[in-house]
Amino acid sequence: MKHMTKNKWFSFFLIGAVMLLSGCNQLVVFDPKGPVAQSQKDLIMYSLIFMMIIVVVVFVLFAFMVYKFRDRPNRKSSDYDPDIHGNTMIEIIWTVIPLAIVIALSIPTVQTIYDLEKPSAEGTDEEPLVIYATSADWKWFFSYPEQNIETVNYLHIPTGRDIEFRLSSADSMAALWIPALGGQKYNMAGMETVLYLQADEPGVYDGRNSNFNGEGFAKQTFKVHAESKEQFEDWVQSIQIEKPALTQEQYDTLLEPGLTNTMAFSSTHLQWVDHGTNEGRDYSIERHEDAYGKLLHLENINKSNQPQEVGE
Amino acid sequence: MQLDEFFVTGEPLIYGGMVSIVLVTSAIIFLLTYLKRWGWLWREWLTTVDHKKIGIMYILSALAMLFRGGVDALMMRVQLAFPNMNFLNSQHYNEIFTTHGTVMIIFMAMPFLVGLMNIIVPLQIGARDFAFPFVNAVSFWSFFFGAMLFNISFVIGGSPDAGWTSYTPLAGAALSPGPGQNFYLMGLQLAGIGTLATGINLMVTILKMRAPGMKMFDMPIFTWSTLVTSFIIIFAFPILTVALALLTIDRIFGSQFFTLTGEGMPMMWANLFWMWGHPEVYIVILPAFGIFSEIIATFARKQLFGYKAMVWSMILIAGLSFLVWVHHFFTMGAGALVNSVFSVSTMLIAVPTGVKIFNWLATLYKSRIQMTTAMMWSLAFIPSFVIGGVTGVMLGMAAADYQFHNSYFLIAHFHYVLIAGTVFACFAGLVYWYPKMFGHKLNERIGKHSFWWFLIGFHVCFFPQYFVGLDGMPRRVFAILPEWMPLNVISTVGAFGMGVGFVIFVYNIYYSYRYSKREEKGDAWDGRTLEWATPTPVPFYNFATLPEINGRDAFLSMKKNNETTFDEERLEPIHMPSNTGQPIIMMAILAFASFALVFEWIGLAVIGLIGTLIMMGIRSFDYDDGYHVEVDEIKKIERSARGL
Amino acid sequence: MSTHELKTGPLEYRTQEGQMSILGFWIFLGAEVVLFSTLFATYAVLFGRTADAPVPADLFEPGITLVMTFLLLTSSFTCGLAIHQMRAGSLKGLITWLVITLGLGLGFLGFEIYEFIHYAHEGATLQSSSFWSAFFVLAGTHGVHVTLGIGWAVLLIIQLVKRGLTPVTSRKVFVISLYWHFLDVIWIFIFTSVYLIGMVV
Amino acid sequence: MSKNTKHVPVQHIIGFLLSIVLTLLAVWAALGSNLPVAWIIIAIMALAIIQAGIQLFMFMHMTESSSGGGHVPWNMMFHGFVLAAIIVAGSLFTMSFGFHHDHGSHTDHQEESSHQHD
Repeated sequence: MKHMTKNKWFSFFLIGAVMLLSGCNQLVVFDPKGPVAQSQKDLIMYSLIFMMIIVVVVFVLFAFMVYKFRDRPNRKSSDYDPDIHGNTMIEIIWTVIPLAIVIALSIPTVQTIYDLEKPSAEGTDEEPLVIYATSADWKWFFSYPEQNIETVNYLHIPTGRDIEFRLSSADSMAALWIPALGGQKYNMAGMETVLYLQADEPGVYDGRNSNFNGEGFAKQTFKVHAESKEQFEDWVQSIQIEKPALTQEQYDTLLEPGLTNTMAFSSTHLQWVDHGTNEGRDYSIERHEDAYGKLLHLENINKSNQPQEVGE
Repeated sequence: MQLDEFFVTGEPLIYGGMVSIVLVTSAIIFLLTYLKRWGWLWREWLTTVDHKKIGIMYILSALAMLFRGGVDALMMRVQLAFPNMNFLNSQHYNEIFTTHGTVMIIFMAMPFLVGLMNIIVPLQIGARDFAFPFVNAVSFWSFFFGAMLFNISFVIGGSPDAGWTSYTPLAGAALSPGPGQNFYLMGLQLAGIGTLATGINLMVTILKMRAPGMKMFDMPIFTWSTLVTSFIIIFAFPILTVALALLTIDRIFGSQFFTLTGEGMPMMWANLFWMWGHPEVYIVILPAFGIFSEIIATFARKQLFGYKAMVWSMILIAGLSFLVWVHHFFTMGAGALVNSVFSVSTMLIAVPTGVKIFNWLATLYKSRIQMTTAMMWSLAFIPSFVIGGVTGVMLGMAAADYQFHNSYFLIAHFHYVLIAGTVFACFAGLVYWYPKMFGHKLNERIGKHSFWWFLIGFHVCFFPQYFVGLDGMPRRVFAILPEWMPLNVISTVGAFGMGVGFVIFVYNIYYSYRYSKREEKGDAWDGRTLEWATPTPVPFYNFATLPEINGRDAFLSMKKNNETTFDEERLEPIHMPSNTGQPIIMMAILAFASFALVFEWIGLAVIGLIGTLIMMGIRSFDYDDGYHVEVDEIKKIERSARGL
Repeated sequence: MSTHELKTGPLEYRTQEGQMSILGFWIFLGAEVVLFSTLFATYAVLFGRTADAPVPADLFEPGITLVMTFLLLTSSFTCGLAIHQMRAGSLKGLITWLVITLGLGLGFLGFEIYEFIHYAHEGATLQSSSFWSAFFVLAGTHGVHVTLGIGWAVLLIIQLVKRGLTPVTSRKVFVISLYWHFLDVIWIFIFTSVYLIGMVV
Repeated sequence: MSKNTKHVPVQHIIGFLLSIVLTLLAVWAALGSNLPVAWIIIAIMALAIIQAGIQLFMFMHMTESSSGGGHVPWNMMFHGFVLAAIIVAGSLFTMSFGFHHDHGSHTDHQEESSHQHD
């Protein structure tokens, strides 16, 4: 039994290490597609080295202690000393070492925190592309003010250019998270938070609301289409030409809590409300006061609930 | 209000719950009547002010809550392993993870630990009872009724469904109308009052009722952890009280604190909630550290390494715990400066925690480890908790946290610290002190089965969640992407392993009750601290006499000097408080008022509040001084207990 | 343990129970500090968020708040005198000063209620905006504390009349005096950070 | 500290007079002086803290040795006020400061609206 204890721990640790090493290239956070996610991955990997060292040291010490000092017949009596009460030197050492590790982790952390609050250095040749990402129960509105277009539940971005997301919400608090491109930030009504992301590789990535906000939460997802600058321009043009303008009436209907398909419009809702401002914070609540208490009875296999990829 | 609005309808699982509630309740009523035990129940338990009995009631309630929270957890795991089976729909899933979190933290972890403190702390410091036995009973009943109020929500009115953090504006009246969220607010408020009172009670007890000669730095480490915990409770719980009250006023009386209208500030809720919520984490982890320290010292047959460092690191952790709350919402966009400050303060907590880990390892050095069940829980804690701890540091790095936040990485982290820390400690503490409470040990063989099932199940359940989190799986979703399936299935298997472990643990309680050898002496494990100096079962007055204490491990030196807690020369009458029905009645009335407030029946709520105030007035005029246990009776009790 | 009664010192400290109750109440006051500071924090964060309701500078009047402050400061002083009388062993003096204290407290409450009604007439209610919610709950919580204190003190006066000065009654009176002084401390901060700053900014 | 042997409660009278004076001083600083607003706030908060000290030390017998409480009352009040500072300052730090960002025309809506009444 006692022997098992040690082996069990050891095998756990081995399995963990193997899973970690083999899994690194598939897990989305460890497979960054842009500079923001890359810097976060670098930071995580850097911290992971320290953490692995700590874990190894503690596990080895632990296994040694439990194995060596377990109660068994014929133990050397010199191996038992019940009166050790402390040792100042060694205690100072194991206070200073964690402190040093914390300092070693703090410096790059603070650096990265500050770096993430501004556009990444790689995209300096162009001004960031501004996209207003507005969450409403349980859908996403993406407004491109420069291009004067708006999409619902899907997103197109050019590669190699910073995207400046201006996040807000029409009602409950949400968080915009595109793990392949970088970490998340909250969307809140009456406030505007800014998140810089950038895609280097073209591709289709998963994006979602990661902050629980009620019944439709699990379905509040979207696809991010990262494409070359030219393709992006073409796409913008096609939306501008082919899609209808968004009317306030239609927008108000869309705000009602529920799920919707993907859509696109050749104008944005910013012309009458910006939910990130103090004036826009109760826009949706005032219009749909009674709709928030209603249940969708959302089940997993009910296909009609799921956003459909249409109109692209 | 129509009956079908009052009761929750339309869910087969909930009908099942209703039926089982009715069945269990009628079975209990039948049994009590059949065995003519109503009077016994009232006299011995419901009106007791004895810290040992109150502690046992805490632990029993906590075990029941662990069962409830555990069933919630298994239901979630089933849904995530078989998302296409439609076991739970979205709404039901939301309710279940909300109640799982709330029940486990507020109604399981805390009362379990408070129960152990109740029983053990007065015994460890040589006290007759708590400083305020009446208040202790009030605390218990406020917790108990708070828990009942919260738990009844799933059959009456509907469960809360905004997560255990209950973030506004989602939890506000505009987005979550109906009584569900009110159950959360009133249930926590009621239990919170009791917790605050317990904190004050424990602090006064430890400061003023220590055995003669026992200095602060002679106190057993579990008592120290209790003192530090009570300090955190006293300074953190009022924040929760206010936060809950503000949201209640928002929801019921239409104020605008956390609303989207009237320039309210929903984020202020998160701020207040975590100002309490982070210290709360340490409220449930520090006593666990204390329990492990006691058990490791006992079964390593060696004194704790670096006692003073252990105490100071706990004090430091307590202080830091009030300075890190923002790490729960780094992603709120509070700016680089705020995030940097709180990132560094968060990581600093790793230093005193690391010191503790190394001190435990050093305690094992040159020891003689006895592999009892309690010791195995304690040993398993060290490596498991280290995994949770290092991932906690990673989460504390704000820039990286933008990727971890709201993902299963976070879920895995806090289950690693809360289960490996708190739950292991609850089991370890219960096994360790079981003979002191009930006069017999839990069966070791069955206990080890339950340990291995639970431990392996735990790692199988939560280790994969780190990876599925790094793969972008957010928390609180009832539907998942296909690529997350395999790890989720593994997780579910592990969760059921833990379930089996729990069932074996409960079976062990029954088995040991039937078959375990009764303890004849009080000192079941060759212990080091004063609680083992009393005979088993512990006399209701705890200690007949106490020798002058000098130094730590008081009982160890007593055994060396052939001293006991029964010195016939020095016997004196012992003053005891009388039992009283006031606490349960007072809190029942307050619970009635809270229930009325849940449904916004203001008139009834006011009546209930007035009733509570009247009860407090009655208490104020109550000059019952208790009674004295005479010397002859003490002699009789001690002689028979010690077999003299 | 209560059998070991001290023979000297203030009556309320002579028994172990008395000492523990008073110590417990000090600890409770520590919790109360945090409770009120949470309300202050909420008020500070929500400051200025008046939406369509009037702003505080238009409603707060120096006169009435100053009168309320003096009422409460004086009541704190008379409460101190009551304890002084108690320690001098004068039951009559104690009860007299306590009654004066309660009178002043009632006066304070009267002004506060008048003030709230006045604000409500001007369009500033609990519901009108987050700033006013914070104001009413902060000031109201203090007011509720004062109300409870008055009710509690009345019960104690009855007990004093019935039982005279004993270790138990004097302990109870001492505890409520702590409570009363503490409410004055809180009011000083409400007066300063709510009324004065509200009038200045 | 305890004055129970004397007949005139000198300490209470001094405390009372001091608190009246300090209150009037605060009112004058706030309404009568022409100091900058930031200075007024600092000054009157400092006066409030002094007044709180008067209540605690002169009225509430906080440091009485015969209470058997040792340093505990002082300790609890001290930590209570430290916590109060953390809660108030920390909330303002994280809740108001945070939402500034320096781009475009959309900055600080809530700041504007909250100060336009000033």
